[in-house]
Formats: sequence, structure tokens, C-alpha cells
Amino acid sequence: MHQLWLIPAFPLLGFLINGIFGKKFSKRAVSLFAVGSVLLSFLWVVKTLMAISPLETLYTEHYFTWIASGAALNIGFDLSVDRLTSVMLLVVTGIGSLIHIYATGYMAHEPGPNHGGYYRFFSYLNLFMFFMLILVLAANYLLLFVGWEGVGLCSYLLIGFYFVKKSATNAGIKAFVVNRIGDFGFSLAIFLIFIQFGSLDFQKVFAQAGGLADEVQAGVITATCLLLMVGAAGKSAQVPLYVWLPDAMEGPTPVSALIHAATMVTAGVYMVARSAPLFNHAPIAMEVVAVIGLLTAVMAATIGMTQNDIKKVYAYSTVSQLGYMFLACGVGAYSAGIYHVMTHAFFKALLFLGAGSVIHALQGEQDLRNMGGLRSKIPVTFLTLLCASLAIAGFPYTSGFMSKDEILVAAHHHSPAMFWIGVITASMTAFYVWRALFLCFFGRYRGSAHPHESPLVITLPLGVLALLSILGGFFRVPVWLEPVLGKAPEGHDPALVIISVAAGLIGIFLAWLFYVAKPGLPDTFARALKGLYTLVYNKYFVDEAYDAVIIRPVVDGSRTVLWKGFDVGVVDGIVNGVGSVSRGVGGILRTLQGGSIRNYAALTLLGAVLVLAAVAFTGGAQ
Amino acid sequence: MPDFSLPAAVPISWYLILSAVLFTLGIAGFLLRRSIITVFMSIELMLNAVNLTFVTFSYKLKAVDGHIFTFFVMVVAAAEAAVGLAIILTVFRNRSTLEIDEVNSLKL
Amino acid sequence: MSGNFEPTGAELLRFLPEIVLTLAATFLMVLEPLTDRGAKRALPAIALLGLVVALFSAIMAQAQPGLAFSGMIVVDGFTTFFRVLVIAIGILTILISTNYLRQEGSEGGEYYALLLFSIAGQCIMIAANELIILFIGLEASSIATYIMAGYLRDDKRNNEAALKYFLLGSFATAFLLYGIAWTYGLTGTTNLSRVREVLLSPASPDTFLISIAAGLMFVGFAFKVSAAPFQMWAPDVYQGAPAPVSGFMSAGPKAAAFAVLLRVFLTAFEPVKERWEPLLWWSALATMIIGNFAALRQGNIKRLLAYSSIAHAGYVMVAVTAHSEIGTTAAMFYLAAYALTNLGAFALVTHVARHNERYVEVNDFAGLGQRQPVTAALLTVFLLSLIGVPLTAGFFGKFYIFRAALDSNLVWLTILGLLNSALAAYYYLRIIVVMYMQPPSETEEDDLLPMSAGIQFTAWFTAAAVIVLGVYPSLVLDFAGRSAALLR
Amino acid sequence: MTLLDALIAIPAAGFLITLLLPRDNPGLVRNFTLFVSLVVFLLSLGLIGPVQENPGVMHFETNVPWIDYPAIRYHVGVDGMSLWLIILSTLLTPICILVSWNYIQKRVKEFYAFLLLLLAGVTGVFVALDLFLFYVFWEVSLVPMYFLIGVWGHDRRIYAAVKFFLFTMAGSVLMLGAIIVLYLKGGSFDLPFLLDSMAKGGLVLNPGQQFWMFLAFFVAFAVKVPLFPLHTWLPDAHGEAPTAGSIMLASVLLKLGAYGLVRVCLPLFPRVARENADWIIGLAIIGIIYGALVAMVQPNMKRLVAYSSVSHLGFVVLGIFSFTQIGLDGAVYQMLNHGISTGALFMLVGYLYERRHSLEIADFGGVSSVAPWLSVMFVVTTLASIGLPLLNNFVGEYLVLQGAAQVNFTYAVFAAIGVILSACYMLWLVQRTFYGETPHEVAHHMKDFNAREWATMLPLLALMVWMGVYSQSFIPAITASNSRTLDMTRQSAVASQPQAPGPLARLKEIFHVR
Repeated sequence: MHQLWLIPAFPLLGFLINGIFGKKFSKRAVSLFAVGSVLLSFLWVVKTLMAISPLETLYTEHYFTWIASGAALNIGFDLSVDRLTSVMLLVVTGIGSLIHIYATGYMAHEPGPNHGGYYRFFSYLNLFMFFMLILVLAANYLLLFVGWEGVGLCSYLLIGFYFVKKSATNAGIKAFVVNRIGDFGFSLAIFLIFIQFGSLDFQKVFAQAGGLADEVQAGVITATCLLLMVGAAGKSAQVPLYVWLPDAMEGPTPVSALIHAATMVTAGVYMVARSAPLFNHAPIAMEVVAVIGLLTAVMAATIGMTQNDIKKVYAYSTVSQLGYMFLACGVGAYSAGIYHVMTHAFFKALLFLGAGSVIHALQGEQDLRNMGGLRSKIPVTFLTLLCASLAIAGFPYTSGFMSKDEILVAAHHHSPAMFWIGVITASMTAFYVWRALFLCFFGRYRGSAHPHESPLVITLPLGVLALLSILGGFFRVPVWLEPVLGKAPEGHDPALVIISVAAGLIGIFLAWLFYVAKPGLPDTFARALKGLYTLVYNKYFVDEAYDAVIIRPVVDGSRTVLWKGFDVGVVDGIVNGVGSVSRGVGGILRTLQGGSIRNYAALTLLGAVLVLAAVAFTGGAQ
Repeated sequence: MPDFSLPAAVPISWYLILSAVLFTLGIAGFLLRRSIITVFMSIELMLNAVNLTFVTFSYKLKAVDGHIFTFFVMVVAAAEAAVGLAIILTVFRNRSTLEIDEVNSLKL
Repeated sequence: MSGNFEPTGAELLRFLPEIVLTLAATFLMVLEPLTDRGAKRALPAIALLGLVVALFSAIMAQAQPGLAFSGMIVVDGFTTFFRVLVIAIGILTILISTNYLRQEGSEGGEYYALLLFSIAGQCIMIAANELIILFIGLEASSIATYIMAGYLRDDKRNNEAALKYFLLGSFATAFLLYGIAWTYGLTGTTNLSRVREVLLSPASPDTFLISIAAGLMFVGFAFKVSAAPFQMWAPDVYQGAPAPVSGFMSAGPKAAAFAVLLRVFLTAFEPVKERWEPLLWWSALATMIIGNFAALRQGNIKRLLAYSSIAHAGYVMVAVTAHSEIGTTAAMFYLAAYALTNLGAFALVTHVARHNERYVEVNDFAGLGQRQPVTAALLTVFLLSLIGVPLTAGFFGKFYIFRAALDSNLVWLTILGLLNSALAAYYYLRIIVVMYMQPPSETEEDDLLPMSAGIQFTAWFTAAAVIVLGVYPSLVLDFAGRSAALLR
Repeated sequence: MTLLDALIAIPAAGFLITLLLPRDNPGLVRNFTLFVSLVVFLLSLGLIGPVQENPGVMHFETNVPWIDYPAIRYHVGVDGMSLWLIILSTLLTPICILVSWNYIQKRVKEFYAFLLLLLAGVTGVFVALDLFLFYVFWEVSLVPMYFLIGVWGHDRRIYAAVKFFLFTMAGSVLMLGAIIVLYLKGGSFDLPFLLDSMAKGGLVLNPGQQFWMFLAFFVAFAVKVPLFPLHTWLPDAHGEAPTAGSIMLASVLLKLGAYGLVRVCLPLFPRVARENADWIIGLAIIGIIYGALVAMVQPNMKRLVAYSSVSHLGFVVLGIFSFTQIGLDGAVYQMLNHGISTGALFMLVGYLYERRHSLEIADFGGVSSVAPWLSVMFVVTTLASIGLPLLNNFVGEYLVLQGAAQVNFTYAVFAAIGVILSACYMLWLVQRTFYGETPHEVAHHMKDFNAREWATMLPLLALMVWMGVYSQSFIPAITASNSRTLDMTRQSAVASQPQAPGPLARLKEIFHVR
């Protein structure tokens, strides 16, 4: 026993302490518990991983039976680690710790809607860590689902952190509900897996996955994998369920960095990679995954090019990067996907934290059009963001370059078309990230606030992350993962490398051209491609479409047709109808009682006649 | 030439039919007459029709008890008559009418 | 019918209750003019005494069951059961009436005398094993009740009730009598057992004519039990008559009439049952439906209870239709349970109605829950029993009846009956709603005094009985079961 | 007199004694009834140990003649399934008494008396093994609830109360008929005896009889559950009932119906039940989605929660008629979960009402700013009721859906939609009530929990977590008794349809595509 349970236990403890007593604590104490708990679990991760290595197979610890029903169903509360898990664990706890530290500074003068804001924020954050670690450590699908839903909850709570703002709470609900739609698919997948394999434990399931009849593979496994992909699409903001992520930027920036960039949104990728043994038997499903990933990458990238809110830009870039990861999984390069999960965690977290630092410096200004020329005013932030932008643009030997290269190579291996689309997307990515960078730090300052550099608690994590985004690629994740996820397709064709690098550089150059050299150009383009521009600028009107096609009809229909119509109208109508009918009958019968003796006598006579007729003419038994 | 000679004895059935007719007349009287007194009298008529039936049957059965029943019935009828007239009297006292149709305040 | 005409002691004993009652009644009549106002207080006591003695003699009579007066009277468990029942009803009626009469300012011995005569008549009906005796008992009971219905001479409602009851009653009786005559003529006897023998013998007369006779008699009985299609009189009379008398009529005469109906049709006319089975089936159904549906719209509580009593007659008819021993048992239990429940209810109605019965609308019970919680609670018990909620006598009554019906494969009649009883819940609940869930009306000029001793005793006693029978019905049921077995 | 008899007798006695207490001393009444209910609760805990040793069979059985003609016996017993339902009732009664502490100010005595009578009634239903006894308790539990709604309810209470009474009455009279027929055919009201003679072939019913009698029972239970479309009495009853009434109604009375289905309908009419499972499950699934959709558009909090109950109970029926161990366990467990979480929801809504004197969602907003703990508890309860993992409902819903999926995957697909919708209406309720700006009158009236309210909340909160994290404390008992029930309903040999060839064979099999 290596006490894996301690890893999630620490943040849970932090959550409980801060959640229950935080109101009475000083901010210092709150930060101590919050950051401390995460750091502890980080350290515990490192310790256990070292203890258990080499981790080539799943190491599982069973604690207690969670759900059992008869002999058929027995789901344990089991945690397990292997190399795949280890990467995720280190990313989650490592980045998590940094972001917690950062947050102590960022939220420092956060009064919160009620005085509890500060402790509330950190207790939520710790709760998120707890669920995220459960998700990663889970040894069976249902426990994974626990973390899955849990992180969804925390993201709901943190997006709606400023719960006085309607837009914030709306975004929270949107996130939760869209995730629920994904979870709908995920849960169905779980039922299928249980029906097919009689268990939900990864080991048992994957062990059987190999020896299945073809038609089962074609049928059940494909269905299962597609349903899993639905779940992943919800959590990792893939088409068509990506709509919640941009709105999620309503949350405080550290949240965007931790949950909506580095960790939670990559859970989908992790889940797909984890289910690799299943996907490998479902080629159709893998194709779907790849296509969805690519589609998402392109779509999000295009939107990203037109956004003016710095966080929105990075949000769409996140969506598009996630698309890359799914592309990787789809083409069978799971390890590359996870590799990109890690590097992306580095530079995207950095981008958001940097953006946060900028916003912090500008007292909450988020619109790129009101920034500019901050290069000199907040140099540290600038430099760190520069590193991140280089990484995401795939500048040679930065982390982003390494992982993205792996993916593109694998894609090319699978189908050149995918490779080319990926490349174009890459240059778009470079373009809008650098666009943001230029608009923010170059030119002259267009805003009104008085920018000032952030304190050390903020800049320190930035520094660390900057280092990671430049050099992080040298953790050769694919190699480390081979025993678990198999070899990524080989063959480093230098041409491909050059192409992808070139694409990135072109993107950067165009951004420079548009926003530094000739600032007039964008508007001319926008005017030239009016229709296209508005379409993209308004995110292809997807939200509006959903609203018009799904939400309104359902709500109005429920009100008018179901409730007023069926419930009140039909059912109660029938019930009350029976009532009034019987009252009516009663009224008719009462008119027999006219009160006149002679009528009564007549009726009596009539009755007598009836009686005599009855006895006289009935042949006997009825 | 048709035979107009009456039967030696009146057949039993004639009495029964007669009593049935009387009974029906009683009913008709009850239903058709407006004066409470007359209505009441038609009840007496019905009872007497029954008496006739009793006597007839008792004669047919050559048993005496039928006759005895008639006396019982007459006694009961007398008692009923006494009570009935008393009730009718009170009604008349309070409403000063013997129109049966006007006694219909209790209804529905 | 031949035999010696000096009755033996045993025969006298078997006839003792009737004798006692008649003597007591006559004594009251004689005493009435001799007593001045103050002494009239003693009259109800005497009546009660007479009833109690009669009660004991009825029970003693059961010690020597058998025929009396050359087979005209029969004393068996069935007789005793109903005798005891009607006498008990009489006792409770007196307890309800005394205060009522006092507040109406017409305490008179004759009221009690009439009550006793009526009960005596009912006892004779019950014990009669012979159609003429039966007729005499029925008339004695009816005539006395006619007068009681119109007891308050100067009250228009009383007059009308009496008149209607009298005219229609004697009208129906004529049919009954005509039926008796034909039965006599066709079978040559009026003794129930002999009629049965004749009908079973090869010398049996034409079943067509005999069933006509049976039909004519059914008219008379159905009228007395207010079964459809002869129920019209009941609402008017119950509404018009003094509340205690209405209570009495809904219990005593009804029970007696059902007793003779059972005796005549299940002994004498049993051989031709396939003739009258459908008749009873339809009559039962019609009675339940008319009673329940018409009650839905009633504002006047006396009239509402009248309709309810029609409906309940329908349930008993279901048991009669089953014409089996458990059917008879069920009917007996039901009549007892219903009599207790309804007397209790009418006692409280009398109490709430107050002087000159000014408060007999359902709405006059508004807020009774606050004003007199005990009254309201007791009335609730009776209403729940009428609905047939478990742990009340009414529930077991219904339960046994429908069990008997299903036992005789009257499936549809049972289903319809059950639905009827569900529907009936509505108008009983309305009273509870008014009592507990609506505020008292302010328009009342004279406030509600506490219950008089008699009414209090009646209400508590009947309520207790209703609940005891609801928890442990065997108390009554076992005896009823054994008596039902004795019939024939 | 076993412990079980005491659990019925003590509240019944308490009911009578309470009625005798002085009217002018409500404090005494409250304390007395609270004491009684707590005693009952503690005693009921005594059932757990013995029952859990061997949950499959009846414990604490008492079987004495009550009425000898016809043979009606006072036959009671408790097994793994009834155990937790009994404890649920005994737990919620003291909570209800505490909830009503300040809420009920008029006719205090009668109110608390009726609560005790209600407890006696429902306990009786859960333990009765004699069908007649079962019916008696069934009806007895009806009366106090009728008064609780009708006397202490809101404006349209009378309509609601009468509707409640008549719906249930109409259902149950037919059940009475069926019970009598069973007696006439089987010669006894004793459920175990009837089942035994059925198994031995002593009691044979032709298909027609079976169907109609099954229907009679089923309708009676379906009204109580309530199963779509017989549910319309529920929103009225809940909307108008006082808080305690709503809690008891939702948490306990609705369970009577589901309990009846499992305890009576399935074992007595296994064949018919299985044959008709399809359309019944259809209704259940319609109920799940329908209830959720209608709940979404309710302007009144209590009605919203009421419709959510329709949705949740749909899961229960779905699980029951899936005829799988997993589904049935889930159904029974879901009864408990719904009892806890929905009970808590009604309680919290009641607390909001006591503060704001309104149930219209529109009258609220920004409550969390002024009453943070109240809001936190509400949100937690909400999350429990929308089936968040590690909270109780998740376990039940998962088992039910897994069970349903094993019978026919399509069921699971449609039923799972309800899970999505539940998130919609509940979170929307939370947003409109607790988030946003705080209107003046809310800020003015709203206070956070006081000690009494904490005392009512914490046990339920603890249970939500406990039942969600460590269901093994509860489920084994349920499983044992359910497997016995299932054995009774087991068919001789369920014919398996032939394997369709082709790649999607197994998938078709799972989806029951033929």
C-alpha cells in the first residue's frame, strides 16, 4: 500500500477546513491551508511515483466497495496509477500548486460579493483539485465519472463565482448543462461497457477488449467509443459542445488558467487515451474522433482571430489546441496527445496567468483595443507571455513545437490532408496569439488606467511556467508512455518539421504586419470580407442557433403544451369533468324529487310496473 | 240462436278480475284526484279491493282464515283512517287548503 | 294453523318484548293526561324503563327459541338480533328526543307512547313468521311513525312530511297487501315456512303468478327500506320530520323492513329466486346510484343524510342480492353499524339545529371545529364511518357486504358498489371540510350551547360503538353469523 | 409485543394522549410529541442489527388472529426492504415536528397529533404482511394527511386535500375488491400464505383474473407513486400542504405506492407484471422526462419540487419493472434517496417561505448574499437530487439505469435524458432564488439558519453524504430481500430470441431490436 488516497485527501481536507471555518480565518491562514494542501499532495505524488516506478502496468489500491448489487455488480472505491496517470498527476498538482500561489496574489484584494469571497474561492479551488485527482487516479469508469462530474460542478461554481452577475451564473449553468449532455453519452457508454464486460475496472475491461468477436467490436465497441467521445466532447469543449468554454471566462482568471486551460478541459483527452485499448478496436470511432478534433481546431482558430477580449482569444485557442489533442488520439498517437496536454498546460496556463497579470495591472481591463504599449510598463509579464506565445506558435524546440510536431507527423502518417489542415490551423493559431501579444504590448497605450507590474507571488509562477513552456518539451512524454500507450508512428521527415515551423512563423509575421507595421489593414480586410467577418466574429451564430432551435422550443413547449395543455387541460380536465358530470347527474336525479305527492305516486306506480315486468319476464339467472 | 243463459254460478275469476279492477280504480283515483280526502278514500278503495280478493280466495280454498284476514285488514284500515284524517286535519289547519299539489314545499 | 288457543308460558315468553312494549305504551297514554307539566319529566324515564325491560325480555326470549301461537311468531337468533337492535335504537332515540321536545315546547307522553308502539310493531314484523302478522306489525310500526313524523302539529314541514309519508306509505302498503292476498290464494297459506314448502312441492302453483305476488310484496318492502325505485318519499320526509324522528326512521323501521324482506324472500320465495334475483340486482344498483349522486348537490344536511341513507339501503340490497348466509350476516352487521352511526350523526345534527331547526344547512356547520371541537370530532367519526374508512364500523360493514357479493360472483355489482362508495366520500368530506377548514359564519344570532346530557351520551356511546366495532367487529358479527345460519 | 408492534403502538398511543393534552399549552404539545417521535426513532434503530444478520427473511414477526370471521390476522414483520423505509419514516417525523415548531401556530395540538397518527399508519403499511391489515393501514395513513393539507395548508388547500383524498380513495377501493377476491380464491389474507399456496399450486388464478386483479392493485399503487398520468394530484397537494405535510408526503407517502408494487404486485402476479412491464416502463420514462420538463417551467417552488418528484419516482418504477437485481436494488435505494433529498428540499423551501412568506420564485433572488449557509445547504441538497456522484441519489439512479439498460438499452437512453433535464430546472431554480442582486424585501426578511434549523438539516446532510459514499451500509439488506422477491417472480425459462447475424448482432441484442 502506498496510500494513494492521500493525494486527493489533502485538497479535500483543505476544502473542508476553508469551507467550514474559512469565514473566521485571516486571508493568510486561508492561503496557507489552500496552497499547503495542494503542495502536500504534489509532494506526495512525487514520493509515491518514485516509490512505485517503473509504473509500466496499472498499480491499483482497493479501499472499500462503493456500490454493489448482488453478485453481478461490484464497483470498488479503487485508485490506481501508471505512467499515463503519472503525467496527469504531475501536471495537475504541479500546475495546480503554481496557480494556487498565483491566486493568493491575484485574489488578494478580492472582497467578494459577501465578505466570504476569498475563502470561498480557495475552498472551491481545493475541491476542484480533489475531484480532478479522483478523475485521474480512478481505477474504474464509474469512479472516473465521479471526478468527471465533480470537476464539472467546481467549474460551475467557479464560473459563477461572482454570483451577483447574471452573466456569470448563466455561464455557469451553461457549462454544467452542456457538460451534462456530454455526461449523458459518457454514462450510456458506461452502461454498455458493463453490459459487455460485466465490470467497469480498467484492468478487467481492457483485458477482455482484445479477445472479442469481430461483430462485437464493430458494434458494441464502436458504439461505446462514440458515446465516450460524446462525453469527452462535452468536457473538452469539442464540436458541437464547445459553446460553454468561451463563456466560462466569466470566472476569475486563475480559474480560467487552471480549470479551463491546463487541467479539467484535458480530462476528455485523458479519458480517450485511457480507453485506448477500446478505441484501438473501433477504427470508425477513431476516425470520428480525429475529424471532430480537426474540425474543432479549425473552427475555434478562425473565431479566435476575430475576438477582442484577451481571455476570449485564449479561450478559443484552448478549444483549438484541444482539437489538436483529439486529432492526435484519433490518429492513434495517444502519447502525442498526452504530450500536448502537458505542454499545453504549461504555455496555456502561462498565457492565462499572464493575461490575468495584464488585467490585474489594468484594473480589470480585458479588451485588447484598450491596451497596447505595455511592454515597458510590465516587462516581466511581457517576457513571460512572449515565451508562451513562442511556444504555442511552435517556435523550434519550445515545448509547443515538440508536441505539436509529434501530432502533425502522426496526422500525416494517417492522412496527409489532415496534416495540411493542421498546419494551416497552426499558422492561424500563431497569428491570433501574436495578434493578442502585439495589440497588448506594442504600439501606444490606448487605455486610461495606470499600469503597474504585479507582485512576486504573481510573477514567480509566471517565471516558472515560462521556463517550462520553453524547455518543458524535453520531458519526452511519448517515450515514457510507450509501455502504456504503445509506440507513436515513427519517421521524422524533416520536411514536415520545416513546413510546420514555417507555418508558425508566417502566422507571426502576418500578425506583425497587421497589428504593428500596417495597423490599418485589419479593418480593410474586415470591410472587404464583411459577410465572412461578421459570421466569424459572431462565432458562426452557434449559440443563437442552439437557443432558437432547442432551448426556446423546449421551454415554451413544456409550459404551453405539457403543463397548461396536458396537465391542467387534459388530465385535470378529465378529473374535473367526471366531477361535474356526476354533479350534473345528481342534479337530474334530484329533479325526480319534485315534491308533488301525485308525481311520487305516479313514479311509485311506474316502479311497481317495472318490478312486475322484471319478475314476470326474466327467465331467471342474469 | 246464441245462448244468453248465464252460468250456474259466477266463476271465481270474475271476482278476482273485479277486485283487480277496483284496485286499479283506487290507484287511478290516487293519481288523478286533487283533493287529499278523495286521494285518501281511493287508498281505502284499494284496501277493500284486497279484502275482496281475500274473501274470494278463502271461498275458493274452502278455508275460513281468509275471512279473518279481512277483519284484520278492516281494523288496520280503520286505524289508518283515524290517523290519516288527523294528519289531513293538521295540514288543513296550517295551510287551509286540501289541494294535494299545494303541499310540496319540501323538494329536490 | 289448527292448535290449542291457550298459549303456553314459553310462547308468552317468546312474545314478551311486544307485550312489555305495548303495556308500557298504553300506560304512558293513560298517564299522559293525568300528569302536569312538571311531572312530564318522568315520562321519558318510564319509556326508557319499558324499553330496557323489553330489551331484557328479548334476550331472555332467545333462551327458548322456537315458534309461538301456532307458528305465527318465530323466535330465533335472527329475531333476537333485530329485536335487540330496534329496541336499542328506541332507547337512543328517546335520549336524543327529550331535550329536543323540551326546546320545541311540546313534551308529551304520546310521543314516547308512539315511539314504543312503533318499536313494538317493528318487533312484531321481525318475529312474524306469517304474512298477516307481518302486515299488522308493519302497519302498527308505520302508523305510529306517520304521527311522529308530523309530531309538531303547528310546523308546516312536519305536516307535509307526515302527509307525504302517510299517503305514499299506505299506497305502497296496499300493494304489499295485495301481494299477500295473492300469495294466500296461490299457496293456500300465509305461513312463510309453509309457503316455501308449497313452492317446493310438486303441487307448486304457476311461478309466473307467484312471482307477481312476490313482486307486489317487494313494492311494499322496497318502499319501507327506501330502495329504488320507491325512494322518493325519503328525502322529503327526513327533511320535514323532527330531526330525532328522522334519525329514528333511518334506523329502526329500515332495519325491521330489511329483516322482513330477508325473511320473506330468503325463506318463502327462495324457491323462485331466479325470478327476483335480477330485480334485486338492478334495484340495488339503482338505489346506490340515486342515493349517492343526488346527495352530491345537497345543502340541507338532513336531506343529505336522507340521500345517504338511500345509498346505504343500496349497499344492504347488494347483500340481499347475494342471498347467502354470509350475505345475510353482512346485511345484519351493516344495518347495526349503520343504525349506530346514523343515530349518532342525527343526534349531533339535532344538537346543531337548535330551536325550531334553524341550522340544518351544511354551511351552518362552518367552523364547528373551533367552536365545539368535541362535537366536530364525534361527527367526523360518524362521517368517516359512513365513508367506510377502516377502523370504523362502516368500513367492516361495506367490507363484509362486498365480500358476500363477490362470493356470489356479483363482480360487476361489487365494482360499481365500490366506485359508488368512493364517490360518496366526496359529500361526506364536504361536511368535514366545512367543519374544520372554513371559518365560522358570523350571521348566527343565538350561539351554540353545550350538548345536552342525552345527546352527549348518545353521541359518545355510538362513537365508541362505531370504533369498537371497527376494531373488533366479531362482537356483533359472530352472533349475526350464527343467527343467519338459523334462518329458514 | 415485539419491538415492531411498539413502533406502531407508541405513536398511536401518542396520538391519543396528545389529543388529551390541554389546548392552551402548545409548548407542552410540541415537546411531548417530539419526545415520543424521538423515542420511536431510537427504538426503530434497534431493528437494524437483527435484520441485517439475515435480511432475506422476516424478523420481529407477530402473527395473532385479529378477527376470526373472516380470518384476518395481525401479521407484521420487517425484512431488508421495509427496514430502511421504516427508519426513514421514524427519522423524518421528529424532523417534521421540529420544522413545524414555529410554522404551525393554530390548532397546534391536532397538528402534532396527526403527525404521530400518520407515522403509525405508514409504519403499519411497511410492516403489514396481512393484505387486509395492509389495506387498513393504507387507508388510515390517508386520513391524517388529508387533514394536514386541508386544515394547515395554503389558500387552495381544500381543493388540494379533497383531490388528494379522492384520487387515493378511488384507487384503493378497487384494491380492496382485489384483496377480497384473493381471499375468496386463496382462503386467506395472509400474504406469505397466499404466495406459498400460489407456489405450491394451491391457489390458481386464470390469466384474466390475474390481469384484472393486478390492474386493481397496480392502479391503487400507481396513483400513490404517482405514475404519469395519475400524478396531477401531487403538485396541488404539495403546493398547498404545510412544510411538514409536504415532507411526509414526498418522503414517505409516495413510497407506500412503490413499496406496494414491490411487496405485493410483483410477487402476487409475477407473470402479468412481466408481461405488462413494457408499457408500465413506458409510462415511467414518460413521467421522468415529462416531470422534469414541467418542473422547469413552474413559477412556484413547491410545485417545481413536486414535479421533480414525479420525475424521480419514474426512476423508481423503471427500476422495479426492469425485473433485474440491479434495477430493483436501485429502485428501493432510490426510494430512500428521494425521501432524504426531496424531504430536505421541501424543508428548505419551507424555511424560505417562513422568512419571505412566498413560494413564488420571482419573489426571491440573491439569498446567498444574506443567508449563506442556508444557500449552501440548499445547493448541496439540489446537487444531491440531481444525482451528483458521492451524494446519495447518484447511486440509486446509476443502479436503476444500469438495470434498465440490461433489459433494453433504449430504456436507459431515454431515462438518462431526465438526468440532463434535472440539472436544468434545479440549477435554474438555484440561480433565480439565491444568485443575483438581493431585492430589498428579501434582504429585509432573510435570516440564516438558527440552531433548530441546523438540527433538522444536519442529519439529512450527513445521510446524503453517507448514502452516497458508502452505500454498503444500506444496500446489502435491500439486495437480500429483493433477490427473494425476484425469485418469486422468476419465470420458468425466458426464451432468448435468436441471434441475428451481421456485425451489429450484439448491439441489436442490447437494444432489443428484432
